[in-house]
Order: sequence, then structure tokens, then C-alpha cells
Amino acid sequence: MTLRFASLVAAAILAAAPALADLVVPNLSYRTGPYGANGTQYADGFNDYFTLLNERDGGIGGQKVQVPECETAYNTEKGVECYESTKGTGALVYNPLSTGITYQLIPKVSVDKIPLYTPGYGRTSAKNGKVFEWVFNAPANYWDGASVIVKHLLDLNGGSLDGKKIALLYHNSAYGKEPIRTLQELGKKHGFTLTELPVDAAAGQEQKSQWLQIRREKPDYVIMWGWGVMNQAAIQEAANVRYPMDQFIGIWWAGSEVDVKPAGAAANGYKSATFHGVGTEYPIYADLNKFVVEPGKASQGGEHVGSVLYSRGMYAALVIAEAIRKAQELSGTPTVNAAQVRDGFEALEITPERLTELGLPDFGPEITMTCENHGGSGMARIQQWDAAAGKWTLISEFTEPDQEVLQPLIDADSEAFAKEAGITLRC
Amino acid sequence: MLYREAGDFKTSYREDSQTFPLRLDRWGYYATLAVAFLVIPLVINDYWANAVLVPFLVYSIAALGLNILTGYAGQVSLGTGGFMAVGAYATYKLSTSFPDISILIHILLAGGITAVVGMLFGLPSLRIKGFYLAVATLAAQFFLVWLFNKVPWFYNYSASGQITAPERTVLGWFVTGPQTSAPAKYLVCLVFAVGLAWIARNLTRGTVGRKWMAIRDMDIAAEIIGVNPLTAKLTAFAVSSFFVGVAGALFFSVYLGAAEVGEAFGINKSFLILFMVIIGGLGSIFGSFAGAAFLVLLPVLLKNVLVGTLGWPTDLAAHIELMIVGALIVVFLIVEPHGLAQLWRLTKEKLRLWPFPH
Amino acid sequence: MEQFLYAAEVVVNGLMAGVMYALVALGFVLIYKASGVFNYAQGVMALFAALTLVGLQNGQVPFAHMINATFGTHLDTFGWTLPAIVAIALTALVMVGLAIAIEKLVLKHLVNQVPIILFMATIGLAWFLEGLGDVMWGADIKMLDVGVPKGASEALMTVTEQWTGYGFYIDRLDIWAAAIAAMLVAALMVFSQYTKQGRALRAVADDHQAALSVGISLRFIWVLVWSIAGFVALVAGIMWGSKSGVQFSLSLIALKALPVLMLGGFTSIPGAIVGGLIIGVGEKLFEFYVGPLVGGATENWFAYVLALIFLVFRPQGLFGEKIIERV
Amino acid sequence: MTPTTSTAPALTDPAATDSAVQPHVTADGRQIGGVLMDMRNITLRFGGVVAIKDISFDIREGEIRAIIGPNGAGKSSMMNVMSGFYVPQEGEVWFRGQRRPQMKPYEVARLGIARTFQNIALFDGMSVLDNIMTGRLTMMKSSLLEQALWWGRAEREETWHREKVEKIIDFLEIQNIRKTPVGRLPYGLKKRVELARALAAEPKLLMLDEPMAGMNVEEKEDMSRFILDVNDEFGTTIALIEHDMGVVMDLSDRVVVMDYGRKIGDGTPDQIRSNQQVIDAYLGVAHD
Repeated sequence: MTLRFASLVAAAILAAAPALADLVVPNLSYRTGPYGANGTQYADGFNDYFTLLNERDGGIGGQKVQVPECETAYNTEKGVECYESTKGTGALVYNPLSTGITYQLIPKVSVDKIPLYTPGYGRTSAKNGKVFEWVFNAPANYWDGASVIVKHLLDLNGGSLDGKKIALLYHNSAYGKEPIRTLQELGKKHGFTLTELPVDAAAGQEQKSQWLQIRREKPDYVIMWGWGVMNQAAIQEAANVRYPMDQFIGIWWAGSEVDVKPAGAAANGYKSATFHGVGTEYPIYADLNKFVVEPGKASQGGEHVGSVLYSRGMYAALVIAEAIRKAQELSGTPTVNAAQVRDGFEALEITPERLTELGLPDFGPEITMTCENHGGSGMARIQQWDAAAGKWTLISEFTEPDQEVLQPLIDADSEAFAKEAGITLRC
Repeated sequence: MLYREAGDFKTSYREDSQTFPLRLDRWGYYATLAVAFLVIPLVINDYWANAVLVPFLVYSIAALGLNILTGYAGQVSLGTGGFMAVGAYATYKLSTSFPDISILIHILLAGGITAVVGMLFGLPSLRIKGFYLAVATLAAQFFLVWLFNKVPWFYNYSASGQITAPERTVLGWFVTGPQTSAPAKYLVCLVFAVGLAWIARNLTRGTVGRKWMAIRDMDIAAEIIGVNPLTAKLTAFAVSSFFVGVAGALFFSVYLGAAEVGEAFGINKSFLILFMVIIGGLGSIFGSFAGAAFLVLLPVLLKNVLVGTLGWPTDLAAHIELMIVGALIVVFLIVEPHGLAQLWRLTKEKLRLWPFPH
Repeated sequence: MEQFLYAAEVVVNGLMAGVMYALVALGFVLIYKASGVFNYAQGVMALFAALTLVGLQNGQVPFAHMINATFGTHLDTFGWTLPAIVAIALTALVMVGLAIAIEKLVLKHLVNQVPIILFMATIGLAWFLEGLGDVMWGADIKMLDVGVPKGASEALMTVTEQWTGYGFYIDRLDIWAAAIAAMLVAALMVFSQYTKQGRALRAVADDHQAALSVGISLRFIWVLVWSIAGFVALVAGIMWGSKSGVQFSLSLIALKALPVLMLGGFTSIPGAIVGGLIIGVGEKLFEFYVGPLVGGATENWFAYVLALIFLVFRPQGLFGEKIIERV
Repeated sequence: MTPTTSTAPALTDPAATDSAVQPHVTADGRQIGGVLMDMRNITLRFGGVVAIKDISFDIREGEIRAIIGPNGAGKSSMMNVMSGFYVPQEGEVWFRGQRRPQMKPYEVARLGIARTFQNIALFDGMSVLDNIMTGRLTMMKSSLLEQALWWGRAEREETWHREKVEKIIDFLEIQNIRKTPVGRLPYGLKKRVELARALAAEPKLLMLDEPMAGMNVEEKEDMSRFILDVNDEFGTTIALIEHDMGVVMDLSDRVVVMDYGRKIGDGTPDQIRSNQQVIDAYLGVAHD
């Protein structure tokens, strides 16, 4: 009996593998758990873009794309399980939408030789292609985000932040701690002081102490590095203590509709960084409606189409699709493998013209990746919440981050990793 | 009569107190070990190692540790996640500070460090009992996680606070780091799991095990017949934490390879391992393994059935999976509160009578 | 003076946070007192209640996602919305139904089990309810609005500004929570003092055996007490849900209630309240004054350490009597 | 009576030579020696309630000493004082010629005092054998490491003590339930296992708290026989609390009678039978 059970277990576990398709891009998503509300929208956008390519163009280069979805619940162990269960199916690239899982996968993908694409999250110093051969994080990373936010503040203050007080309200985790060093460096350069206010990840909804502190110290600006319930609670508390919303700026993970809506009208004026456009006013949505939403093929009914996180998922899919296209071009075969997709990423160029062609004019910054640079230009822009209209408006153009400050930090961090892991530099 | 004890006579007390008094059990045990050591390493692949067997073995060690504390010594702890973090961070610090010393020694040392920390947090158990103690151990859980998150020394001042296991070899084979092969990962964990299970068995059948169980069953009476509750409880905390620390070390260095304290060693880990112990059977070594197997395999199994076979959306499947696991736990507790180990024992008793039920 | 005012503001806000913790702890105490079950699912019950409330209010179709996935339909809402009060009443009924189901399906079969088994069963229950809530109502973040005001209290700020020159900040939601918690406790007192069921409840809490021998039905008591705890969960769910939306994290408030229970004792209602206040003030003061020195985010563990230190010196808790051990 | 000012615990007992009962041999040939335990002016209070008031008595080596009295007389409290579980507010406990300083119960056990309990205090989750083996815990010397590796002393010790325990198992005729979990045993057998556990400690003084409570006549007879045999074969000194006057009078050499926390009688069974205060107390209780 035990044997029969064991074989049943074995059979069921092996049943996980989907039929071998030509192009497989697994979607390690999370629709449950503490960040499920955020993960769902992103996963929908990711799925829908590939559905659009399949339905409209018959895939990429004539090859259909399969997007097997695997639920990670933002949990590293489940992430590993998802990775292991999908990597044997010919997976071409991974995008786990979790900094924790990314750290987990970075060593694994370099051995398994599968590229990892982490736009706007993950390990910032992976931008250095000399060290991180298999990881790509264009168009922007956390430090770019921090720098662009500071640049925006500089713009508002006539180019000087001297003597200003800035508070950083952050998710007390690897993700939240990422910008601290950069902001400290920028503080040295521009003369602002930085107050760090961590918020515990497990109890994100209780931020009374932090906001009493903000109320007392009256920082000129509050920058937020939050995710999940922490964002809603912070914006709510900011409204409660009457912190001026337009002096409150989040990173792109703290700038979606779900973050601001619970606070209602009080959230009006809240800003966040972003590295892509938002809303359904792009030409692509005509196709998306025609080929995906109306035929009922949209992921989970298409209720999030056009939202910030949906757009971001779609954008990630777009970059991946372009990388695959590039790989097909380079290798001369439509059935590319993971290593060829890596080459595609490294030679990837997404010009404004190309974006317009794809139906998303001015949606994202220009991306050019090279052997050394896996992170693109790092350009990002600022958006602001209009509570009355219930939508985000872009209030700045794509801005270049302060590479003068960032590049040494990236070099230092990645080289330290290279030394620790015994990696010889490429390029 | 496939399973019997008749005719299996013991002629010395030494033989009588061995681990598997019945010949049939002994054979089954040796056969299992032979398969585990000789057959599985030849057929194992990355998926089976990383998604099933390595987590199973690591969780088994943690469950063994918690079972010593909760099942044998009767002290309920919800600090397991925090103690695993101690093991993980100790290994990280040791292996990056002394790269020339074998990682296996670091893992054992990490267990030792965890034992000391465990004893420290075990001190309140002398005054606080029952659920109050369980809740008190949460202080350890939250404090330790906070500490590892907050003090940069623990993560070598890296920008994000993530720790990544350096590559280390044993006898020329990679055992940590990305180059590690599936059989190597599996075998390292297996050696630790079997070795620690053997130690757990030795401890629980002898003097200190009796002290623990005496404290568990009736602490006042135990004290009056000569058990020093301080040393008994603290040795339980120390030994338990040693196991949990080793589990944390393996969890980080061999299984995941990178970890972030709040995510990998949060409160959910503590609950998960307590579940393993209770579903497997309190006070049973076999039960620790059974409970770990159950809770590692069940979600994977359910996910594959619901998503892979039935084709449900992943989120729905994940929710239903949660419901099924929750419901199964309740059903288990109703049907057999003493866990899988007891179920196994009852099955054997039935087999012993089979095919003559009377 | 200014420093003192800041401190006073932190203390007042700590008290308010404490009320919110006490609200969750109260549910634990009720169940533990009457049935000896340490109900870990209390936090998830609050989440479940809040989800149900929002779902009913907005006329959501329960299990819509599952039905759609299975039958390819496109169900979403019934197209009506309910007034808050009706939705609250209906949710309370659902919680009673839940209590009956829990008694019938779980507790009945676990009579006479050791406490830890019952505790584990409630964790299983918590997982089940968490999954059920999501399957029934969807996992997205929901806004809960039953008319509880939020935001800083203007009046208070002006008044304190006039008196002290420093405008105190208190969230109106917190004031409401305190008032509602007070009413809830008062209602529970009245119920347990002046109704037959309430007296039966107290009898069981005092002495299980004796109560049974005079013919009080334990099963009835269990349904009753779980219903009341369900109602308390609903109130806690409304208050916490109004604060930051209804979503998964709501279930984590159970973790905030545990140190309160340690401090106040598992069986004492005044203990839960006073314990909640002490924890609220303690952790806010600590985070405010010591937090910045040690890197902040101390609230999570400080409450536990505070409770732990307290218990080491006073194992019987705040209101317990000294324990005499017997053999 | 004022409590004696504390003297160095190592002094020899001045009372040892002064007693009506000199070392002697009883009619049935047992050896009664000097004073083993001497309770002097013990007073124990719980809050305001006085459980024991100024009681003194002694126990001699080799004898069977009973403490009797109606319910609530303070017998069990007295036994708890003797075993170190309660610390009296006043008075001294002398053991083997030395004043016993304030000790933890487990330290008292190591002096050679073992006991059974009125409401059986066995370890329900363990087998009969393991329960009895716990009686020998104080004699186990192997280190944690030796035990972990089941090597060296650990294994030798286990076998050696197992042999000792098997003798007790034989003596109390419980061979057939050796491996049974204690929780499954009937009441009478549990009492016997508890006795076995106490005996396994090879105590100098064995204290039995109502060893025959709740037993039927047959079981009582068995238990009486075991008590006498223990005393006879191992020469163990026995102090027992009993409710049932009849049994006590047959078993014991000397009897202390307590009522409402006071000592109202002390002497041989014959002396007690004719003690008017004792008769009143018992009759009073009978009419209660």
C-alpha cells in the first residue's frame, strides 16, 4: 500500500511538467499571501501580453509562447519549487517579481544557464554584466529609482537640497534596505539628512510610531520603499497626520492604484516613481481588447487591464518578447534556447520607434543593453495620483539617474560578490 | 502473518533495549537505509532534490529538534524559526570568516551556537509554563529575526541584508553553492538526518530522555523523585536547539543557498514545524520524519493535482490547497490525535494479528 | 515642556493602539475562559468577518471566481449594495453559522483532548478559513466603509492647541474604536450578569464539572461563546479593516494580541483590556524613544519581551492569584 | 517553644541518644536502629491558614512509622515537608544525624528519600519499565555526550540499572506489564508501579502517601504484604500516611496521630488505641 501511494505521489509530482512547447516563459506569480493583491495584477499583464502575441501574431517569429504559471505566494521555498519544476520544460527566462526569490535564483540560473530578468527589483548590482552574466534588470533598478526621486526633489527645490530633511519609510526587509546606501551617498552629495524609519513587514498596517515621529520631526520629504499593506497604511496615516501628500514619494512598488485607493480623496497628490506609462490610452489596448479581452482570453477576466501593476507586467513581457525576437534574429532559428535568449538580452535595443511600432509610444525609456551593462539607462519618471479622476498622471519626463554616484556603488557591490563567489569578470 | 514478534526472543537486557527489537522492523530499517544511501543518489534529479527530498530531510531534522523539546520534554516552543535563523547566520559568519575549515564542521558549530542561544531563551521555562511559555518563545522568534535583520555585522554589511552561501566542498565535491549536484545536496542532508535521528534515539531511550519525559508528564513528581528541572529543561532546550540550528544551517547553506531572515525564518516556519511534530506524533522519532514528509509533500502534491491535472487557475488552487491542508490537519487531530506515528503503530498491531483478528 | 507634550501624545496614541489590540485579545479570552481552547483562528475570524461584510455590502457573488473558473461564467456582483447596518447584521448571522459549524465539525470531536491538540486544531481551522475567505470573496484588497470616521480629530487638535500650545493628534477611528470597545465590554458584562445564557457561561468558566452536573449543555455553551467571539472578531475586523483595507494582513493582528494575553492572562477580560493598554503604550514609547537608537522596527518583538519579563517575575499574570502547587 | 537558632548543619544530633526507644530487635526479628529522620517543631502556613502547628516526631532506622489522622489533619502537608516540597516557616528537619538545610526537592531525593503520592503521580506517557527506571535517575552518571553516542558508560549503566529494576519488577510481581504504558493500567497496579519506582531509588527512607487508598480488600492485603516484605527484605525504613486505622495498626511499629494540624498522639499501636484524644478525634470525625 505504501508503495502504491508512493508511486501515486511520484506520478502526481511528475505530472507538473507541461508538454514541451517551443517557447516557454514561466510566470512565477503570486496571487495569494500577503502581497497577492499586487502580484495578481502584475501576473495578469504578463500573461495577457503573451496571449496577445499568440493570438494576433501567432507567437514570436511564428513560434507560440507558453506561459505556465506557478504560484510562489512570495515565498522563497515555493519559488525554488516553481523554478525547479519548470526549468526542465525548456524555460527561456524567469521573472519572479520578488527580491527574495531573485537572490535565491541568481546562483542557480548561472549554473543552469537560464537568464533571469528582474525589471525594477532584485539585486541592483546585477546591472554589472561583467559579474552577473545571466541576470538583467533594465530599464531601471532600485538605486536608479532612488536617484531619480532625489533628482525630482532637486528640480522642485531649484537644484539644491542643502539642509533639507528627508525621511525614508521602508519595508524592513532586503527589498526595503536596498536604497539606504544610495540615499546616504546622495545625501552627502546634496547636503540633505536622511532619517530611516523601518516598518516591520509582518505588521505593516501598524505605523503609528513612525508617523508620530514624522509629525514631530516634520521632514521636508518622505520617501517610501513599501510593498503590500504597508503602502496603504502609510498613505492612510500620512493623510491622518496631514502630511502634505505632494511631499510624499514612493518607489514604483509603492505607486499603484491599490496603494492609494483605500485612503480615498485624502491620497490626492501622492507621488511615485515609475519606469513605464500607465492607463489604457495606448494603441496596443485596441489590439488587446480585440484579441484578448473580448474573446474572453484575458488572464483572470481582465479586470485589471490598464492598472499600474498590470502595465508593469505587460512591459516585462514586452521586454522578454523583444529579447526572444532578438535571439531569433541572432541565431537564425525561431526555436531559440535559453542561452540564445541571454545573448538576445545582451544585444537588446528597444528604441522609441520600436515602442511606437509595438503600440506603446513613450511607454518606457529607451533600452540598450550590452555585455557590461545589463541594466539599461536607468531612466525613470514621476507620476502623481489624481484622486478625483482616480488615475495616475505622469508629471515628469524620463530622467537619467545620477550615474556618477551609482556606478561606483554598483561596481563595489558586484565586485565584492564576484570575489566572494569566485567569479572571473567577463567582457 | 506477515508481521510478527512471536519467536523473536531476547536473551539479554541489552538486546531488549535496542532501537528495533523486532527482527522484521530491523530489516525494514536497514532496507530503507540502503535505498536511501545507495539507490536514491543514483536516480535523483534537481527537481526531486530541491523541491522534495532536501526540504524533507532538513525539515525532518528541525522537527526532530522540536519534538525533543515539545514531544519529549513537554515544552511548547514557537521559536523554531528564530533558532533556525541562528543556525543559518552562524554558518554564514563562520564559513565566510574561516573559509579553510570544512563546512560540515561549521554546520555542527552553528548547531552548538544555537544550543547556547536556545538555553538562554529556555531559562524562562522554569517560571513560565504551558501556553504562556509558547507565547513567550515568540519573543525569541521576533527578537532574533529583528536582530539578524538589524545588525549589519551578521550579513557582512551587504546592501540588502541577504546572505548567500559561499561555495564549499567536501572531499572535492561541492556541497554548497550553485554548483552542488543534486546527489551531493541530498547525501549531505541525509547523513545529518540519519546521524541526528540516531542521536535523538539514543538520548530519548536513556537517562536524559527519561528525565525529559518525567518533566513532561508531571513536573512536580519528577522533581520529587530527583530530577533537577533546571538542568532537564535546559538540556532539552540545548539539544533541541542544536538540532534546529543544524537544520537552519542546512536550510540556508545546502537547500536554499541564499536567505533573508524575515522571509525564510519567520513565524510561519515555527508554526509549520510545530505542525509537523504534531501531525507526525509527539514524542516519536519516526513521527518527526512522517510529519515532515506529510507537510512537504502534501502541498506539492495538491498543487500538481489541482493545477497540473485539473487545470485550475493557480490562485484558486493555492486557496483550495490551504483549505485542504487546514481541513486535513483538523481531520487528523480528530481521527488520531497522537499523529502518524500512532497510526503506523496501530497498523502494525493489526498486521500482527492478520489474518486472524482474534 | 515640549518634550513632555510629545511623550503625552505618544502615550495617548499608545493607549489607542492598545484598545485595538485588546479588541482582538478579547475574543481569545472569551473562548479560552469558556472552553479552554486557545483559539489561534481569532485573527483569521476577524479577516473572514470583514471580508464577508464587504462582500455582502457590495453584493458580491460568493465563490464567483471558482464558479467562473469551473463553468466559464462571468459572475461578479448581484448589482446591489446593502446599507452598512444590514450588512453587519447579516455578517453577525454568518458568524453564528460559522460557530455552529465549528462546534459540529470540529470541537464536538475533540472533547477531552489535551490543550495543545485543540490549539493545533484551531490553527488548521485558521488555514481553512483563510483559504475559504479568499475563495469566497477573492483575494484583492477591499475597501471597508461602514461610516466609521477616520483622520485626525480636528476638535481635539484645536482644543489642545489652545490649552497647551501643541495640537494633539488622535485618529478619530481610534476614538471610535475605544468607544466601541467600551460598549462591547459593557454589553458583555450585562449579558453575563443578567441573562440566563450569560450566567450559564460564567458557571462553565468557573467550574466545568459542576456546571455540567447541573445540566448546562456544554455544546450549547461552545456555540454561544464561539458566536460571541465571532461577533467580537467582526467588530475587530471592522475597526482594523476601516483603518487599512480588508486583506490578508488583517489576520496577522492575532500576533499583536498574544503578548496582551500573556500579560493579562488567558482568562481575564479586565486583563485583556489593561494588558492591551500596557502593551500599546509600552511598545509605542519604546519605539519612539529607544527605537531610533537601535535601528527601529522594535514593536514586533518588544511587546513579547515586555510580556516575557513581566511573567518571569509574576508568573500568574496581572490579575491572577498566586499559584500554590500541590501533589 | 522558640525555634532553635540555626546551627551548623554538620552537627551530630543531640537527640539521638535520648529516646525511649533504644536500638533493638523486634519480635519478628527486624533490626530497629537509631534516629533516621527527626522533625522538630515544624510549623507550616499557607497565607493565614496554619496547616501544621509545631509538630515534632522522629523516625528510626528500620521501622515502619505511620502518620494517621482524619481528612484535613495535615498529613499530606507533613509528608510534603519531609520530602522538601514545602518549606516550613518554623522548625527543623534532621536527617541521618545532620540538620537538613533548605533544599530543592530533587536534592532531597538525592539524600535517599523516595516517596509515593496520594493521587498517583506516575508518568503516564511512559512504559512501566521506564517509570521504574526513573527511580534510578539520581544514580546515573553518564554524560550527555556518552548518552548521545550510546557509548561507554551510557550503555553499561543502562544494562546494570535495568538488572536492578528487573529484580524489583520480579519482587512486586509485575513482569507481565513491563512494556505497557502506565496510562492503560488499572488503579491498583498503578499504585504498585509507583511503589516500584520509589523502591528503585534504593531509598534510606521510603514514604508512602496513602498506599492503600481506593483499594479493595484483596488489593489492600497485597499491598500490606509488599510493604512488610520491603521492610523485611531490604530493611528499608518506611513512613506511611494512612486513613484506614485498621491496616495501620497491623503494619506499623509506631504511629503519629494528627488532627487539625496538631499532633495528638505518638506511640505504639497499642498506646494509640488507648489514647483518649485519638479516640475522640476519630469518633468526632465519624459523627461529622
